[in-house]
Amino acid sequence: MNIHEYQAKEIFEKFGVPTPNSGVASTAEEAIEIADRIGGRVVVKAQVHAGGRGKAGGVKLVESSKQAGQLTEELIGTHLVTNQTGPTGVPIEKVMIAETLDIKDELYLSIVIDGDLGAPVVMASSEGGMDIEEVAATTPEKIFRVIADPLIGLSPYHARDLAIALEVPSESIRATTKLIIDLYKVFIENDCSLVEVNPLVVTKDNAIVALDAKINLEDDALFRHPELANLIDPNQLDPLEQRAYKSDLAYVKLSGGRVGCMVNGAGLAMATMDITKNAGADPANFLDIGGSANQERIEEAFKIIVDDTDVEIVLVNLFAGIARSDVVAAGIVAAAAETAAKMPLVVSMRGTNAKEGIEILTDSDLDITVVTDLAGAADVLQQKLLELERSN
Amino acid sequence: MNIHEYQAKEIFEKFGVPTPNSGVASTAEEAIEIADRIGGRVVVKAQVHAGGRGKAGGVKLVESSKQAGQLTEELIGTHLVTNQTGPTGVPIEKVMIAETLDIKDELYLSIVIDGDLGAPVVMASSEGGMDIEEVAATTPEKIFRVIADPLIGLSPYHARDLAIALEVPSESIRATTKLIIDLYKVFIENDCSLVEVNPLVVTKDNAIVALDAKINLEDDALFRHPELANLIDPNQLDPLEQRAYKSDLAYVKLSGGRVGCMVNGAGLAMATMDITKNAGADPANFLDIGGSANQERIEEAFKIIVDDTDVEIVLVNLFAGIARSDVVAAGIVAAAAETAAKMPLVVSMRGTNAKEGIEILTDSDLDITVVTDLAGAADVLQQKLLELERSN
Amino acid sequence: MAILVDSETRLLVQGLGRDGSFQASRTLAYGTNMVAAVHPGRNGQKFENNVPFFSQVADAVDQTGANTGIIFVPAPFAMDAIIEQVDAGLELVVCITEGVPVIDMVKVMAYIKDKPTRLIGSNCPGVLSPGYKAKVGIIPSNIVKPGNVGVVSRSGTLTYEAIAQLVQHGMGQSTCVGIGGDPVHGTTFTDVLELFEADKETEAIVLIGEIGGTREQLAADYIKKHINKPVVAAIAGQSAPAGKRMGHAGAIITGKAAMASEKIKTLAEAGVHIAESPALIGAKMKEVLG
Amino acid sequence: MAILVDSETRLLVQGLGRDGSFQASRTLAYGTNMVAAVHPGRNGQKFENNVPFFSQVADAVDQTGANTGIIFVPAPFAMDAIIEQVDAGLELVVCITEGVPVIDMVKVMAYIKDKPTRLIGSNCPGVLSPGYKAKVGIIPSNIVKPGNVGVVSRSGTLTYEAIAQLVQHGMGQSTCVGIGGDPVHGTTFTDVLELFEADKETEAIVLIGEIGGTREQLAADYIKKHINKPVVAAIAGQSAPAGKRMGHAGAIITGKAAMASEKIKTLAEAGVHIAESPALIGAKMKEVLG
Repeated sequence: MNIHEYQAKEIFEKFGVPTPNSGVASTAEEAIEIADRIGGRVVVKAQVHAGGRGKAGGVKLVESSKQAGQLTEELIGTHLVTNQTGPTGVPIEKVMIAETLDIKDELYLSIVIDGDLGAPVVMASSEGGMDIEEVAATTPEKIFRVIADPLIGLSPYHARDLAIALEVPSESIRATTKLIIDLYKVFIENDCSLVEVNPLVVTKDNAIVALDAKINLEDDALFRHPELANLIDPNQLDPLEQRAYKSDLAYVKLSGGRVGCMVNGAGLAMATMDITKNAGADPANFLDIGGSANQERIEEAFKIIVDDTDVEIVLVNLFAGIARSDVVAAGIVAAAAETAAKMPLVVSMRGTNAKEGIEILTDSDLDITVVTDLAGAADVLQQKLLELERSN
Repeated sequence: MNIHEYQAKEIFEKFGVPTPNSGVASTAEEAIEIADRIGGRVVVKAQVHAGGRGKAGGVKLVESSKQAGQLTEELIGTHLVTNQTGPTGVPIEKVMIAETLDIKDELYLSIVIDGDLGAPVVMASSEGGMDIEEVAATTPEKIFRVIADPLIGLSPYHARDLAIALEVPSESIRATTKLIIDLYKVFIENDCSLVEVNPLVVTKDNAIVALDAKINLEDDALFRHPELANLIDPNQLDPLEQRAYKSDLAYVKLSGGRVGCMVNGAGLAMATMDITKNAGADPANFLDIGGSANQERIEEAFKIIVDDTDVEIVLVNLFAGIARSDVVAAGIVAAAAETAAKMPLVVSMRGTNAKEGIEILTDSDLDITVVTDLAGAADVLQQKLLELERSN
Repeated sequence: MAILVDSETRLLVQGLGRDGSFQASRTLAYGTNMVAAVHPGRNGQKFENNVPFFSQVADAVDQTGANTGIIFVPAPFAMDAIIEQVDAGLELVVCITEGVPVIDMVKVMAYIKDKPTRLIGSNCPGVLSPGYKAKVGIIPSNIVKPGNVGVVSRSGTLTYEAIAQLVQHGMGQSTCVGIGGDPVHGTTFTDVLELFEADKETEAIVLIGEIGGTREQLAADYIKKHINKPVVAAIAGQSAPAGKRMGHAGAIITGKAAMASEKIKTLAEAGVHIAESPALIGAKMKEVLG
Repeated sequence: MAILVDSETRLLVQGLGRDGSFQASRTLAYGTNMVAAVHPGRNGQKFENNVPFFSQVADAVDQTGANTGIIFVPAPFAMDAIIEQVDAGLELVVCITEGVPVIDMVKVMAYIKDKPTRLIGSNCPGVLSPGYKAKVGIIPSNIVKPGNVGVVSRSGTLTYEAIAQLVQHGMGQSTCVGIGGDPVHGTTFTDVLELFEADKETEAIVLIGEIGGTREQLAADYIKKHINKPVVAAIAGQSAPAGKRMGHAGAIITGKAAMASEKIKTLAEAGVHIAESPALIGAKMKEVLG
């Protein structure tokens, strides 16, 4: 789960991590008040769940509180389109007004769990402010990493090693060490899947400050943190993703495709997308109904798929273990009756009650082609797509 | 470090452990107010750092808030003498006024670190309200223990195992499990050396409540908990122990002895006491000056020893490694000059600057017998004690 | 012989809520030797009038000689259940539970590192050896067929897909193992490959990987060095865009090595037969076995 | 040969504050082969114009081949220093620091359980082998004498006492080991007894125990089964009252087994020669060795 920068910053502060003086505004008046308190010259940062804000014009330096107010008014209510958002972008409902610092050096720091190592890893780089994947690709020697012991946690000496590797001024080593230890606490005590500070800055007077604050929370651990679960901002999601989120369905929108995919299980979801691609078309989305969805959730799932205007054909690929095929089929038929979209369906249905499910579908008046396996699905899909292209 | 029951109770509550409704009073008025709030019939408990309060009259049930006020007035300002205090007892400066519960069953629960196992151990017994050492001696089968993993912590299933072993009502198993897990958190997160609840009660309506709350904090870990270090109540210490505490000296008062012992190192302290006993006399106290005491602390150490009115002779046994013998000798001479007590000293001084130290002592006008080893000290001590007895 | 579960399996089931009970009934109906059930507050009762309930795993193991455990308890309690089963000395523990916090699995893996228990999962479909009617998990028993192909997969439903394709092409399975889709999981591809290589009833191996992590590369390395039996592999997620989370946590591309194309390349270099599409697993194995 | 420290010792010192520097100077003066010093912010300097400083233990070990570490850092940082030295692969780590929180030592012991490093301490005087001028700790070097008696003790100053009594009676030491007075400590009596038994230069062993815990009983059991060399033991705290904390955490009587009389009884039954008073350790050893 994503949270906003200003929310992550509050968590940082609770754990003693130094951050710039700042405030959150959703009106020009609020922005002016905060900027006045800070001292006029401030940075205005759009609060959206997307990276690449700076290049997209979502982060700007202004010279006065008046300008801060003007910029806030310009930003609030618009959508920011970055290289990490879709073409419609994400809505800006709040901005952060933050003090500017005299920066001597920009560093990078992040904490994730490395699944293969089975341990949290703290990554640091002297190349702050840049895209870390790019640094990893071009100058990997500038990335330093330490592995925390899964049970003991991050040893302070590891944090100090990173501070030394980052070549911070010697008088800043202690503060940097403490900041890394505190960020590790943020990561562990809030069950994060990512804590990232980019840039972490060394100021002219050798203070270490987290100029940015990014936290992703682990969805599976939110039950331990009801107060964090409340931080969710559904408005940052695509409308269809919002609907899927509300129905607890795993829906992913993909750009450039035409095939809507309904599946059960993440592996089968990916396999289904792969055969879709092999069939010469790109998936427009995929929706995983999971193990034990009831008819209402199936109906909503189907509607979400077809409400995606990119979708021209639907591929249903079900291998029911816990799920029941007949329930899924009934859900699809009911949903299709309610939607205007009368598009062709290619259906592979196996496992629990598959026969009954297929009967329900074939008995309906939907445009359905039933196949018995993945290979067959690929063939029929290819054929159907050709038909669609011819008819266009 | 000991803290009061009411302080421990506050910590319990912070961690979600159910405790009786209560308040702390140091005047009759306060007691009446609290008792009125609770509902009249209350228990008045003297807040002192000593076990055995009940038998000593420090815990009493009263039927009205008026009686609670009267009893409070009687107790406050007096000293409570229990089987765990010296003959002068400990001062009562506060009482806890607590609600009474309808008790169905009394249990026992404690958490300590077992040094030999190198792990925290949770101990429980169905025999609550009794001296646990006695239960261990007479009915050991009624004591259950689980060992927490040093790094993972106490597994919830372990807590549930204890709840089952205690044979709490089946509807109370979940609450008991949670209470044990929460008490374990109290133990770990506050760096306790002991958490003890005796009795832990099952009420008539199957609630689980910590009727008592005992916490000993680990001195060595107090640096991590400045807020807990502030809970110390020096008034509960013997006046000489208070002075030692202030000078960071390890002083222990023992009852029935005549020999004051000044040593460096705990092992040597015990060995010194042993030879004192072998010489036919019991130690009145021992004071460990530790590794690197300066002259001021040595002076205070010597004064504490001789200000103990039980002391008739002083044995100094020093094997200086980090400590310097000459500094110790100078401190003793300076202190002796300031005190009225002109008692014989038996001195063994070895290690760093021992020669210089012995010279300082022998050049003084103190009644000093210098010996060169432990065996010699024992012989001289025996002889000196005989002389003392003859002269009495 | 098969691997992991067979006629020696004495199964303990923990967590018999709605889904757990449903799956346990099917496991029992299939013929698995289920000897104990553990669920709080049901001590003394019997599951399906047959399997005794206990409150504590250690107690159940003591009294029934269970050697294998399966866990259906909800995610918040899964770590505790795994530790309880490990502490009770079970040889094999299969955790079906989905949604276990990653940090819990990190701790569990550190905890069991030097212990004799083998853990499969969390978030996995478990293990099934058709020749022995031994099912410890949720793989549908009506799709399997006794035979000589070992199946190992990170994905649940894709395991079923592979099994179905094998059966469709006339091939049965020695043992099917779903190792689970979470980024941190107990038994890995390499562990299962080692077992299949040593198993006399396994003649060939299907390995189904997916994007994310580098476990497939480790498997490729192991295959190159230690596996003499033919291996057919499919990697799901060739069309997945980088950085998107594809349903479960394991399926996220976090670097070049995590991409399907990289995994396929490494496996092919290790002599593994690649099923170009997840639809062609059965056909490829048929081709390999001739 | 001696045990633990000898001519092969290459010592790294960590924590050169006031006390640490004082002790390190004496260690160096005695002749110990000190190869590295670790203290933050002094990288590039030299301790006593002789021993290079480093900021990181791993770096120091890489560059100097240190195999033994000693820790003088303040108690709040001791756990981290131990883990840093263990992670750097030192064979022997001696932690002198007093006042390390018990829970820190509990964690450290769990952490190093399966690692090759041997830890002595915390809160101990360390190790000294007089025949090799090898001192890793704070035992005063002017009181020791090369010889054939091995000394192992929980108490610091009482170790010195025993050494002095041995010298007084004409006996030298192979190695003196102070294992530390904290309730949780790295190397135990049993570990050191095993080393002394295997050491050709050790002919007899002095064991100095105290009240608290049951380590002396475990030692007695081990002596009975595995030790053929004569052992003289003294137990401090015979006159200590139950429940009173006697200056350091280890010295608290917590049960019958923790009492001096019980320990003496068990040791005597294991064939150990008991020094009835701590003043008679040397005399007893003289008597035993004839």
